[in-house]
Amino acid sequence: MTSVNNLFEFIKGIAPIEDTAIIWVIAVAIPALIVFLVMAVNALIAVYFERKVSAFMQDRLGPMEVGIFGFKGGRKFWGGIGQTLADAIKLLTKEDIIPADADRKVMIFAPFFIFLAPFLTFIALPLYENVIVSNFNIGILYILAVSSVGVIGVILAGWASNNKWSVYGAMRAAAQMISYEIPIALSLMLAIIVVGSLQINDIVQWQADNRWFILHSPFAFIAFFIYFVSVVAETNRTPFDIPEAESELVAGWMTEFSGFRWALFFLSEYANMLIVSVVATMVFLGGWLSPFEIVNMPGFDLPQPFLAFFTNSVTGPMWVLLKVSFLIFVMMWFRWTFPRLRVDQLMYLCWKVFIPFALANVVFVSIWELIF
Amino acid sequence: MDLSVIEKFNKDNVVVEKLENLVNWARSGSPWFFQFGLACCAIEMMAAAAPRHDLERFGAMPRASPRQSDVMIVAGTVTLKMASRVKRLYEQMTDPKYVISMGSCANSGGPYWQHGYHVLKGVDLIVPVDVYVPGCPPRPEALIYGIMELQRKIRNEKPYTKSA
Amino acid sequence: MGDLAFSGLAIMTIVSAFWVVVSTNLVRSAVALLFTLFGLAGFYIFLFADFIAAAQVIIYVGGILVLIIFGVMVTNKIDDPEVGSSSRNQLFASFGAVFILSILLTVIMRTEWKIGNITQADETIRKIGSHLMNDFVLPFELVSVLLLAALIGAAYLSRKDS
Amino acid sequence: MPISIFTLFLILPLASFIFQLSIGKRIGRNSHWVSLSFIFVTLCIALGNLFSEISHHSDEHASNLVFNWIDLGTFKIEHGFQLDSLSAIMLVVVSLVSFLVHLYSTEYMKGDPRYTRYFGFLGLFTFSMNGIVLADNLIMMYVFWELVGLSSYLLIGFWFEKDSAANASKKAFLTNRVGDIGMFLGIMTIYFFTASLGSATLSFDGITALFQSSFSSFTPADITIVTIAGVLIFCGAIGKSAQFPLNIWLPDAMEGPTPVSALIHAATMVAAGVYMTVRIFPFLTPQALEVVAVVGAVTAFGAAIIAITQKDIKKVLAYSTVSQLGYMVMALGVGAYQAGFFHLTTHAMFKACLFLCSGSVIHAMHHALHHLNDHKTDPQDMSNMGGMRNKMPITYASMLIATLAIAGVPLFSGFLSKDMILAGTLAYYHAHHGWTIILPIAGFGAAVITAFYMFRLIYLTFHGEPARKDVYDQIHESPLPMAFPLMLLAGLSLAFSFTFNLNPMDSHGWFTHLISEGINVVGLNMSQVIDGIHHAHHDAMIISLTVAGIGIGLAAIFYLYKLVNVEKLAGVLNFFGLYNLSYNKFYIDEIYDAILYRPFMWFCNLFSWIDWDLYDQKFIDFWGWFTLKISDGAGYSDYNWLDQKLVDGFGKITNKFGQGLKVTQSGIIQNYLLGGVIGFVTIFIIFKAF
Amino acid sequence: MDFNNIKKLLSTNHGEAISVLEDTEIILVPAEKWSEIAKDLKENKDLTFDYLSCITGYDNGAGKSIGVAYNFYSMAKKHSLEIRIEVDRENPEVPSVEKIWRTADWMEREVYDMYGVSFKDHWDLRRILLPSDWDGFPLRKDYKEPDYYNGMPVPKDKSYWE
Amino acid sequence: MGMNTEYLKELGIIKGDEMILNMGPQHPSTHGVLRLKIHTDGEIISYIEPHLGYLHRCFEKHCENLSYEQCIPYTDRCDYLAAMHMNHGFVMGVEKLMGIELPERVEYIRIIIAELQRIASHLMAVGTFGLDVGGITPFTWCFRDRERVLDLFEYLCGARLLYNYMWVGGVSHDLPKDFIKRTTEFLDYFETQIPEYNQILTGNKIFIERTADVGVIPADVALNYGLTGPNLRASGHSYDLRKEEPYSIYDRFDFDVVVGEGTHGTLGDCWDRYYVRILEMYESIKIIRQAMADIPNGDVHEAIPKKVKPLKGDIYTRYESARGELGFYIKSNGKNIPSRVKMRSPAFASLSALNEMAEGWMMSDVITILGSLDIVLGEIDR
Amino acid sequence: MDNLSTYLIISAILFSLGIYGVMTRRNAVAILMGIELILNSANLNFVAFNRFSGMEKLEGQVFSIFVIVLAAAEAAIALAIIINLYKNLNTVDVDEADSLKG
Repeated sequence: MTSVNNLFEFIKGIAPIEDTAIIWVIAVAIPALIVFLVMAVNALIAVYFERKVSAFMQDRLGPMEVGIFGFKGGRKFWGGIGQTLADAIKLLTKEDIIPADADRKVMIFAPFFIFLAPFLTFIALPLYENVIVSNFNIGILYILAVSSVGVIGVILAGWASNNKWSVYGAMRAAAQMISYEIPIALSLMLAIIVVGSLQINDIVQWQADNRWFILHSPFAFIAFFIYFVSVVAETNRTPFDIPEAESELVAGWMTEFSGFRWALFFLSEYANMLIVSVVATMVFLGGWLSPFEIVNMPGFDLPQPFLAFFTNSVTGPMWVLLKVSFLIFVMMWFRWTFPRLRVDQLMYLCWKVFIPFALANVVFVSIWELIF
Repeated sequence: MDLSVIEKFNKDNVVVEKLENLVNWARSGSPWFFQFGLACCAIEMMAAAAPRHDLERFGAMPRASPRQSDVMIVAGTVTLKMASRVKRLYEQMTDPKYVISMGSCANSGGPYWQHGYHVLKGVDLIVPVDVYVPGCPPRPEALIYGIMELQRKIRNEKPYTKSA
Repeated sequence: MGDLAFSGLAIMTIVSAFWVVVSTNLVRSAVALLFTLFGLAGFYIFLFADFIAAAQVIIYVGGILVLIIFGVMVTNKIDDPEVGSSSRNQLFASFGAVFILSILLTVIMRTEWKIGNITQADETIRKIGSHLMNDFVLPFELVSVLLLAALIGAAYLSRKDS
Repeated sequence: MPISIFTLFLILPLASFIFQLSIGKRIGRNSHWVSLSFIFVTLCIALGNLFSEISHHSDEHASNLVFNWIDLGTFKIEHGFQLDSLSAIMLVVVSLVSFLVHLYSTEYMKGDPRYTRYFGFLGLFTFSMNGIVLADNLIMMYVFWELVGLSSYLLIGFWFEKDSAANASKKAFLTNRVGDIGMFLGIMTIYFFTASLGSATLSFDGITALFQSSFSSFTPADITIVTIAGVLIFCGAIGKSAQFPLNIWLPDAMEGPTPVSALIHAATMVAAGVYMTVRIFPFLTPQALEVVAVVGAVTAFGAAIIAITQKDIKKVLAYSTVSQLGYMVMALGVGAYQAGFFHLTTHAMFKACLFLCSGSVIHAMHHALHHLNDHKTDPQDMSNMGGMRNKMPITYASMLIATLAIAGVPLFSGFLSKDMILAGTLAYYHAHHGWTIILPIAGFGAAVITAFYMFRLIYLTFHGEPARKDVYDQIHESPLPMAFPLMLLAGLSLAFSFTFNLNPMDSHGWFTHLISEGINVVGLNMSQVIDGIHHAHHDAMIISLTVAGIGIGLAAIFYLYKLVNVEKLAGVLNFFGLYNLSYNKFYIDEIYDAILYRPFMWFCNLFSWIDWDLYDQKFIDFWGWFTLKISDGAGYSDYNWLDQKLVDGFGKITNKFGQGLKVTQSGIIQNYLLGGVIGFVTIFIIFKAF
Repeated sequence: MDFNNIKKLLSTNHGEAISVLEDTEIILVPAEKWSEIAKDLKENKDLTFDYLSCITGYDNGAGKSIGVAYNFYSMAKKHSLEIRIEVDRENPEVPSVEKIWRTADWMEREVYDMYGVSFKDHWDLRRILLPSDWDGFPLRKDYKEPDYYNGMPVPKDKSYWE
Repeated sequence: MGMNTEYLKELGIIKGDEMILNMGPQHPSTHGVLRLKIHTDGEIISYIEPHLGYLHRCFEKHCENLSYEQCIPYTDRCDYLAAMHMNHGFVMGVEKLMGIELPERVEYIRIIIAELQRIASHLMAVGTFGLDVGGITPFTWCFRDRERVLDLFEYLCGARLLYNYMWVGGVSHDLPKDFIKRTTEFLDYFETQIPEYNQILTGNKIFIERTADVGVIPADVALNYGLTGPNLRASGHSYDLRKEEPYSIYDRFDFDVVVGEGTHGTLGDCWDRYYVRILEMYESIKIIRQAMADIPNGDVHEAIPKKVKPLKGDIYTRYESARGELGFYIKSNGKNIPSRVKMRSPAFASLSALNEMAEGWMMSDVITILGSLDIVLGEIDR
Repeated sequence: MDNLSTYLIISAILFSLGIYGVMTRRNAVAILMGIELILNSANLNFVAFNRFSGMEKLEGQVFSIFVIVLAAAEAAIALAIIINLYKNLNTVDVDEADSLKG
């Protein structure tokens, strides 16, 4: 995918259509479709991955019997690869209950709104230089802005269900997600201060010229840590999954949702994981640069052809995916090993630990930039 | 027996038949069960989900909310005080929904049949049961067999065929 | 294409704003306000103020609107999703509002607006930053003091009485 | 070295301060490692800087702009770093002593409840002191000057539970402010004067260059202004360096922890006054220098006399410090620029050593008394000590070396610097004659007395019989973190450390190589002064050796061999009131009390009497009585006629109206808003219609 | 202290009220004296029964009395004691000791649930195990099971199923 | 007499503007069919009212209608996590009532089995407690190891969960051939597993944050509420019936009574209750090893009476089950059917102290506290 | 369509609707929403003028930022007041909060 305008020109060039409006719609619809597919496929793969990861951490096997060609009985062993597909189809064909006393309209509308936030965010996420739907010049700001919208969907979903557990979950989710946006923004601010640009392309270019941002200074390292922990909280995953805490709130704000609309929650949760991992990769872990460019010290320069061999339009997206998968794996690792925090401890962590540290980080990195 | 193609289409067409296969495969492949234990059998149900027996191999995953689960495993004695709740939980589940009655108590009252003034004599008095798993308590293997039976049952359903 | 999108945006904004003030269900009002705010963010993009648009989304949608919904939830019995809000003075108020609107429209139509150089798409964020720090540093500082005061005030007001 | 490295001199101590105050407490007892390592890095950089300065010495004053502080167009204050030999040496002195004191304090302050805060304050002090040293202009120096005052205040009052400490810190703070006001006025004077010369500047180099170029066109009035400005700025030094008459705060400041006394009130902060005088030396007129010299002489001699009779070990050292500071100031006053600064450096080493040694003694005494559960005996009183040399060999040796240095015995650093100062005073007398004879007399007199009281201290503390046998048995040598700084500082009190020259009488070495003689652009002929000093050098050395010998001998006679009964002698001297005069510190505090406080209180009482007794009670009360009578009459007519009939009538009418209008005041803001809108519409229609 | 000493102590404190069940080490206490004896058991320095192990209700058969047995143990003194109170079947009433041993709160409720013994001054005497609309006290020997509860069959005989 | 909101308000327990939450009877973390009516002010708990009886299976009624031997399987089904303890406690009472002397071997077998059962039960407690505070993996690990204990039991008597193993005067089967060897192998393996639980749960910072200082109950209050077993010991009260009045042959073994120490917070908090269980597993291992070392030979059916028909009389026996003091009050009127069997349930007493512990804490802490009490509804409702 | 008057008209409509909301609503939170509408309409004016009057220093945009910040502060304070009101009166109906009533 390149940016929408390029696609527009491209279609104009090859299509025998005169009406620009139609071409425009096509040029918008194609990336939208691709983004939707990416989200769907991501959810399928990530859920399977998660179930397998959890199974191996717990001395189990995980899904084994459901292959894509039916059941295992007598057929080749496929390691339950069709499991998530089966889940998805089942959820799509399930009954869709809206409780009698619930707020019907809001309850129907909320899941789509939750879905909208990651969907719109994907527009600004690059996979490689210029492989992006639309390259805003406020890149990171756009991502932060749009991803902050999802919380409203969560609150409305919890509220509309007319279930006390759901309202509890929604309240907790709102407090948590709003709070953790601040350390996230402050941590990303470090990169913006150092690079002087909001565009992800520029940030990765800076890393190509210097070194991976995580190694920029001790503060950048701390910022990465704060960012990563905070996004785990922002995506409501263990140890910060108090809004949907299974052992406390049954299923939190999504208790009353069933079938397809519940699947949308799942889709957006895993899409959010992907988004935050991509952002972390781009900002802190060198984006599409190969690991050989971790350190780019003078006097230790690797030969340029060598680097170019490892970072190009073919391997670049591959590196991104590798780094992203690693980060997602770490998130799953967290989930299956840590107990859950309590709501006040969660707030304490955010307001009394992360935000002061992130603020101090911003100050110190400015001083660091002044000195060196 | 020998129907013409036209008649076949009139009855239930090819597309529907294939779709039914797909849907049945999906439904039988992910019987998420309701995390809902009553008594001793609940422990064996947990053991079935735990590492040794690992129900997740069959795609069965515990869910805490009735809205998102497909199978209710009634694991244990249903008392009269609890009976109305079991019924309500069954009603809260979304279609298609299935019930497995696990253990003698749920099947018929079991050892509490004679003098149990406060025990419901069989959960099928209040909800329709698809699979009965005998035993007091049934071993996890038995439960797994029960779930496999249920999967077999699901695979033979005809959800989109117009019933006569 | 642009006109179509613009009209759509305008209709969405105005209709949802209307819904905000007339809906009897507060949560619905808040949802409608969400669309209004989004519509305004769209206008800002049309006006080449991309930073303002992003700020609008972050602060209004991600912050203020959530606060408002929170306020609705906190100030109503939690086990009742029907959050009613009755109105009063509708007749007088609608007369007044329509009158003000007509005055405003008259003024807008009759005035010869001075049209300067129409700005074109441009990276605004850098410029805004430098203007904030140079030309508008006093209001900027005042606003920061105001924010601090608001923070302390809100914390003071909402603290638990011991 | 790159300029950015120098910011570390400020950043590291400040970081230490912030660290200790913010999270130090959480980390607990071991948090001092952070401060220690930060200061150690500072020290390493300072040493590196000094070595590079020695190896590539050049006379040029490197002044580097770091940032603009205030830029209002015409008025501009920049903060720059003045990087030259002076600041290089001062940085080493400050960070070395600071580091050693940090190290020493880890043991000395062990178990204090505000342990981390203490290290934080030390960091703050180091930060501000480095700021003074690095400042390249008067206003930045003034800023850090005040910060130093603040940290001194905090550290003196560190044990603020004690009333005396709290009072001492207040006293120090207020006394310093007196001098600082003078300094600020001086800075302003300089600023406006330079502005009148065409280019307003406050940086040292800028002022020097400006005066140099325009001195030839100075009118006498201009010279007077410059003189006044110089004296006013010097007032700051009087305050900070505890010169007469503002010397009263320093002895009281000994209420702070002893390492603090060593760092702040002996080695570095009090020397800041001298350092500042050194910085402004180029534009101090001869007249101003005269004032400086006299102030220094009076201080040097007077403080030395007071020190003789003090019993508290730290008080002795405190007055000794005041006296030595007087020396330095006097040296600058007579133009012995190099000598003054040299004495500053050597004094920093041996005085820090002395204080730390006394701290070690007090520490040992304190522990011994604590062990005996004796909380009445003063651990600082020398009359409770004695014979401790066997118990504390390291402390004894270090203290002896430092004492020899301060007494001006050859082989030790004090000899060299003091000698140069005395030569300067002699030369000054040779050049000016007349009343200036008091300067060498004060100098040599103070030298005798110094040798005397310092050895008195040594003998009373370390020699003779223990005054308290039970305490003596409990005395132990201090642990390594305390002993190490003592040994190091004692080593640095040797003459060799400052010259690398095997001739103990010869002061030529790396130091004199590095610090060239100063310049003066407002009338003082420096080459003449240098010549004079060179000539007087030989005489001065002989006399000074003699007087040192006399002093040490007298002390030995009085206190070591006890040939003369000291008590009796004191009685005899007291016949003339001398002993009490000295013991009570020349009654300076009492004089302040008598000439400032009492008259002020008397005036206050007078005015109070006039105000209350006379004006209030007689005059005002009369009118009160008068008015009362009148109002009685008026009140009668008012109530019965006006009130009842007229006013109440109106009131009732208003009340009726109010009752009617109350209905509209519904308390609902929206209704008011609606009213506003309707009003607006009405007004609009009216205006449009007519 | 062994049983005889305890008995002696209680007899001196409470006189005739204390009697011993023949051939056993069980003390029988009349219901009206029970609350003061209970207080004494807990607070007497020599007894210090700080731990109430069990409260058992029992029925001596149709037409006979209903009893409550208390099993005590003293953690401090390491001795135990059983006390019984037998009351009239028609109107069984025993003073509550729920304020002395908090654990008696639920145990008394259970006895009430099963035998209908009403504990005087119990702060919250309700059924604990059975539903609140249950009829009768099931552990009494003369209890008759109902045939239906809320429309669900509770048959004692198998005839319902055949 | 119903305890409604007005009544609680009258007593001053709640203020009246609280929200009422119903947790259960179906809820993932109520450990069965318990219903908690929670009065909350925001997240803060003002009062918890447990509603029991959703699993009331009329155990005591059954006992009054069945012979002594037939009662034993019903005791199994009361505490289905420590069924052997229930068997043991009940047969001990009957044996005492009848005055039966047991063969040495039976006593040893019973102790080995009881302690293995204690390990299994504590594993379950630890695992579900991990689940309650949000960690799923500890739960599966505990179940993995619990399966091995169940394997041993299955090898012993053929049943996995409910055994009917202990009979009046003996046990149903003698130890199988290499039971001792298998048990030793299991113990060797298991001892290396406990540090793993400590790694994933005990020492975890979040776990400590969640459990330390939460739900503190001081020893005297705990005693007043009748808490026993690990819950009481966690409060620092060293009370263990195996030491206090050693039944069976516990006086022959050398083991310690584990007492809470308040390592990470106040004494008697959830962390202590959890850690006491971990340490008790070590003690059980110790006892099993000693018992296996000197188990004598003999016939396990030797002392089984032809007819279980005690004389008229009654008895109250106490037994240290995995959850605390298990009491059986058995009243015999000389027939082969008991006239009254009352079970003193340890979890019943523990649960009654829930409000005391949870008041003033948050929603999530209720789950933590409930999990730390390790209740079994079968035993509470009977 | 993309000209100044259009934006001004939209802004005027939003403003009137906001005024209407503030005047008619009884619930304090609903009133707050009306105020937000008014603020937003002002903001739209700022940005529109900024574009069409060719402000070199981007005064319009800068001031709209100030307005957004102000709105955030105002919302926080207002909600704190509303919650206090709710705590004291157990309602957020502004009719009940009429202590100012004459």
